[in-house]
Amino acid sequence: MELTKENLLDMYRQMVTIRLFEQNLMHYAGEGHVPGTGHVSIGEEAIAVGACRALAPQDYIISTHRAHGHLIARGTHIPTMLAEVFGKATGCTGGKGGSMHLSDFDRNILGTNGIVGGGINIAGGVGLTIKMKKTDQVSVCFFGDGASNRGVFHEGFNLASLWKIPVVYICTNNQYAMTLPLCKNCANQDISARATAYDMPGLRVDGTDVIAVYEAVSGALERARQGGGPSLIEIIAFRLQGHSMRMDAMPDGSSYRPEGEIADWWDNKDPIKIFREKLYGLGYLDDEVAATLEAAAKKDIDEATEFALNSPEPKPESIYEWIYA
Amino acid sequence: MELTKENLLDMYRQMVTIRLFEQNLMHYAGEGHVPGTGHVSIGEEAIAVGACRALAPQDYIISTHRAHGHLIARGTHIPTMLAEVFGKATGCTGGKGGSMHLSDFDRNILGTNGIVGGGINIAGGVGLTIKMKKTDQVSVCFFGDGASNRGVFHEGFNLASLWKIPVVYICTNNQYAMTLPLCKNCANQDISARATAYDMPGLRVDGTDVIAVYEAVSGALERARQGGGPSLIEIIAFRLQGHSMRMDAMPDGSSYRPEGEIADWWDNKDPIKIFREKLYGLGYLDDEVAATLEAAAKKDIDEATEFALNSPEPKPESIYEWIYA
Amino acid sequence: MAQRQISYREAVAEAIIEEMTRDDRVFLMGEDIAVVGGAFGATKGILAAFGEERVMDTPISETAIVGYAVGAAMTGLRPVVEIMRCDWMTICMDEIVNQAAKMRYFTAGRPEMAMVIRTATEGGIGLGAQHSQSFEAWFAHIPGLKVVMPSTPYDVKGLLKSAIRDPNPVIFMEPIILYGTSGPVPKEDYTIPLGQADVKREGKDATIVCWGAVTSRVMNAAKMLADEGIDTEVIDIRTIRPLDIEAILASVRKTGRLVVAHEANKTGGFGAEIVAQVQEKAFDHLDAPIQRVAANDVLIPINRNLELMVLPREEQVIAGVKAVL
Amino acid sequence: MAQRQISYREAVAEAIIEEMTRDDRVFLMGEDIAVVGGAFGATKGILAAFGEERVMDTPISETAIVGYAVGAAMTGLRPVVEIMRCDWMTICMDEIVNQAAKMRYFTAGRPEMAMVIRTATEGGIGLGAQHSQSFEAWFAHIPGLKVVMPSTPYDVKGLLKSAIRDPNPVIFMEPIILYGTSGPVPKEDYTIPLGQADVKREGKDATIVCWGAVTSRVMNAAKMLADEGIDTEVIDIRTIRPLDIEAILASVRKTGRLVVAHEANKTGGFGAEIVAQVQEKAFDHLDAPIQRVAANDVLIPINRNLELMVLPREEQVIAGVKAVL
Ligand SMILES: Cc1ncc(C[n+]2csc(CCOP(=O)(O)OP(=O)(O)O)c2C)c(N)n1
Ligand SMILES: Cc1ncc(C[n+]2csc(CCOP(=O)(O)OP(=O)(O)O)c2C)c(N)n1
Ligand SMILES: [Mg+2]
Ligand SMILES: [Mg+2]
Repeated sequence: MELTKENLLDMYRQMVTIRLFEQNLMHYAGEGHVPGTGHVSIGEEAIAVGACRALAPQDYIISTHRAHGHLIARGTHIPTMLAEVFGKATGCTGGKGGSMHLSDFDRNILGTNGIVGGGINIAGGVGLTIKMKKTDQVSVCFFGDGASNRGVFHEGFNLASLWKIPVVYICTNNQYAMTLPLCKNCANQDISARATAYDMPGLRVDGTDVIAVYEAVSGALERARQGGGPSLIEIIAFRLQGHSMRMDAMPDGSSYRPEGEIADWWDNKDPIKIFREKLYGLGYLDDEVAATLEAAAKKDIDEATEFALNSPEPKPESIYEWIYA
Repeated sequence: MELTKENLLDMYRQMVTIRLFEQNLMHYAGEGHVPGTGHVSIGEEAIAVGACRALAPQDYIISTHRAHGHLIARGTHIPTMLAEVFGKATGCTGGKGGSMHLSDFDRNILGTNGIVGGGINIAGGVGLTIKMKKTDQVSVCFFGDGASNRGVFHEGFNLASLWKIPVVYICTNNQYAMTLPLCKNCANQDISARATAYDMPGLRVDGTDVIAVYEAVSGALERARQGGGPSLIEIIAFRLQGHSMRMDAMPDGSSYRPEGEIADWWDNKDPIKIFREKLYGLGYLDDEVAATLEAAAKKDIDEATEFALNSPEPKPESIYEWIYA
Repeated sequence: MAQRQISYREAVAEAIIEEMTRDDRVFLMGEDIAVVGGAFGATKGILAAFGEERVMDTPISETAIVGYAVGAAMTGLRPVVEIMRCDWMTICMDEIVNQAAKMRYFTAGRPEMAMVIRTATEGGIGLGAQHSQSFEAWFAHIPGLKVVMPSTPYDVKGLLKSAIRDPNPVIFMEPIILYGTSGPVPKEDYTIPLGQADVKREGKDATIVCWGAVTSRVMNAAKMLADEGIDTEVIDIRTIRPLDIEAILASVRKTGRLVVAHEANKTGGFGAEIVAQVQEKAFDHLDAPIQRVAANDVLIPINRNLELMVLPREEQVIAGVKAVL
Repeated sequence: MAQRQISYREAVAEAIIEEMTRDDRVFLMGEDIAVVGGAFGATKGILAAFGEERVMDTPISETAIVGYAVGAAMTGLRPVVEIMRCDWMTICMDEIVNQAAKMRYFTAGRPEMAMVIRTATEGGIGLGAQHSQSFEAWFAHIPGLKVVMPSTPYDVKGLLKSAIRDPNPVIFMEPIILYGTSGPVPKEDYTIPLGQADVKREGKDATIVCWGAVTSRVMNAAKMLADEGIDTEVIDIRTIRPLDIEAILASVRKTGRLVVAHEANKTGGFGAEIVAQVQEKAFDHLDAPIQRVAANDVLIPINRNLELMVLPREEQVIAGVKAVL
């Protein structure tokens, strides 16, 4: 499907919303509103928005610890999400899961995961359901470059390809696994090349280009829907923040990064800036429209914040909930 | 190193010894002398002998549940090995480990393993010691096609390649993992192709050709010794028996194999027969020499059997041994 | 008419077949379970009855087997998967403990997590220290899991059917040595509720609580004790979690004396939990310290005599009972 | 002169540095341990002191981290590896339980298996149900392993040094919430033997046995009870396996009353083992049923209030003591 001007502007708005959501979150984390930690995806917004735009409503998502963008791009109710990250009763997990355990079954977002790579096999199982029930769905699995070195990557991929399971594996290669740079992480830094080991297609895409992401994911979804089995899409991204809000708060929480890298990436690799320039170039966006879209995004975030801040604490007896059916 | 006539004849003798050891074992298993089970490597003798012939004495071996051949090819004291498989006090593990837990530290055989793939990471760690101590050794790791789908394959290979660890990974692809044929096992049936995922060389060798095995392993050892890091050698083999003596004893323990496959493989893929013909062709072997070598092999096995049968049971208090240092 | 007698393994297969017939969301996957019907024959005939869409042999990928089951369960199927040996549950503990047991919680109770992980457990057939362990104590420690270990063909049929119908993840442990044992099993549909102990013998002098393969040895011991005029009550808990503590307490209040017998290693075994609960809740009824009878805190040797010595036998059960009298 | 005060995390680093200085076979590997000094800062400065040949950041490959350590230990090195969180020990249980704990046995006691697996354990910082578990009960169930969990900076230095010198695999658990706590720690070399409990407070009315982070809350509770005229003895076992049961029994013989407190989930926790042993060996000294104080049998929520409610606090300890009086 060709993306219309309206689509593109809406995608821009979504990217801005994700950015604002996370910048706002960092602010409130600093003020002590976030128990534990949270992992922002600043710099990776084009991946969430490009990929989710390609999905059909019936498709499933399984995601990671760095998932706010995936939920927002899919249209999740933002106040419920923020309330969860704040640990409030109105959160999607009743304030018990936090940033790493979000889900939205109404939008087929089956969950994020605190175990790196923990979703890879689960996504395969979701795909197995689709295959067995013969529905027109695809299971989409997000994970990171760091996760690509876990054994589950290997076991999950081999089985999915062997059984021609409809899964699209999206590896957000943001070039860091916590503090480990890619060169100390992957013996072959071309993660997409691993797909051949499982006889599945492997693609590499620029994660600052939301349209390229959309197109690559659309193709893989189509292939999966036609019974062609899984694909691996490696998307190169640029982590514009530290690993987590907890680590960002540590005095030398970013000491492992080459000097100037973050500033350089902000200048040259910010997907929102890049998309904004593209939209200006296409004549789709001008200062006025941009201001309107950004204001709409800000309003959503402000409302979510108000909701989350004013939400009640979970009830004590809720600790016993959802353990056994 | 070029293999001399003497080398080749000795390799033939070793292959015959392995074959006789295991046929003898199957006989005694039938008579109830083998607790638990054991996995014979009939059809895979060229791999054990070709690979071990290439090793230097200081090199280490880590092996699998199907390891009798690897030990015999390395020169392990056969009576001690057989006694172990019989569960006798004189066995290399005091009769407590059995066929799946053999070792011979005097020959740097660090152990076999009952967990499929269990040795892969251990072999990496052995290689790490070599690298850290800067010795002129290589760690050699045997495993099967079935093991190649375990997560440890992925994690262990990536790390070994990343750190340029001196390991030679030898995958005996005997085309079955217990009852699972290769086509239901590996999405990409070319296991050697997986090496590219880790930026290491991957080779494929005919496991009925003992000289080809020797050469491939020699090359990989050399590369590892020079600091070039790990290699993967996939060796195609033909399992001429069932998975295990336990399963062979079950009425339909081989029902999963295509009709005629075993007979066909015995006719056309028996590495001993093939090597024997080659040696005849080279004029190195004739009926008389063959008879002498085979008699020598038989004598070794007969002596080992006598030793194992007459060895004492382990002492009760031995159950407490070797648990803590 | 005499009641029909079938083996434990036949009862397993029968339970699965009945449940697969009843509910087409139930399916099987695992290593070697389809074509040959399982390494221990417990799924024989099921492929023939339901076809390979619902009965799937997998590669040796324990994390994928369980991880895929989690994904399938979350999307409405009811996987019954097999991990061939309990010892290898070690490989997929993340999938069991961090995923299966927690997914309802992390998704605010939205999905059912109906999945069963069957595994052959305990020792007794000479397979050694990596093939004879029983980790019910680990699983029982995890909120979100149920744990079952039936000791008779009758119990295994009724409990496996309940486990398959249960909306929670159930670890279903089948003592390997029991597969060949026979007993009366009704042909018709019946279930035994999870969490219900069974008084296998009534008595008044002392209570013996047990589960798994040791149960039959406990029953033998009870007979031998009866010959000496000691009348023991034998309670097979059958389900480890949830534990039917009321049944145990009722018996202890009557007898005032308790022995707990299991086959797993003594230290840290689930026997300790039973002791802890009983001494807390029936302190004033206890006339003697509770005794535990379990495997020695050693590794399981393959040698037959040593293995018999390590595992708890009639002799130790009798000694345990005499110690509490 | 006042004794030097350092933090728990500094004490960890100091112990490692002293042992690496003393023995050049000791080396470190783990995720994010080198360049930034660990996700929780406990290995800060070690890379600078010893260089990257002995302090290695690894990919996210928990099975390789432990599996490589096994191979390195078998060949004479003394790896001290880190699994960032105890929750992820689930991923490498095969390497811990079937390999590390059993390798001496399978190799007839030939190698030393000197290796330490350090891990941050327990909860208390809002990280939720996949980042707050503590599995000491699992490890304590396994012959071949030692298990240590120190509660003070003094103890952690002395015990970690002993663990590194121990020829057996040691699971070394560091409660995450303690890293920032400070206490007196001698600058010089000292060790505390594994398997020796510490009487942290003497008293005559009741004994409280504990370990890990709950210890400081137990000490607070003891003070509050003292204000009410109740004089408790607090024993920090420090080592879970081997357990210093004699120290516990000596105290119970004196007080006649026992409470066991730990932070792991109650059911199946190691507290049960202590109860089982004490009631067996000191039955006649017990004046009341032993009470256990532990986490509720639920998952750990991220919400701060809920988390505090689930984990055992002073209040529960006091109630436990009052229940035994
Ligand atoms: C199995 C496991 N190991 C380690 C961690 C700690 N951890 C959390 S996020 C992370 C880095 C993940 O890297 P990547 O997969 O590239 O995702 P990114 O954080 O870059 O989005 C690590 C090591 C974890 N949560 N789970
Ligand atoms: C982790 C694990 N899973 C399953 C098994 C059971 N098992 C023993 S051998 C075997 C097949 C192994 O196949 P392969 O690696 O090809 O070796 P082969 O037996 O063909 O030599 C299986 C499934 C095991 N021992 N360990
Ligand atoms: Mg990353
Ligand atoms: Mg094979």
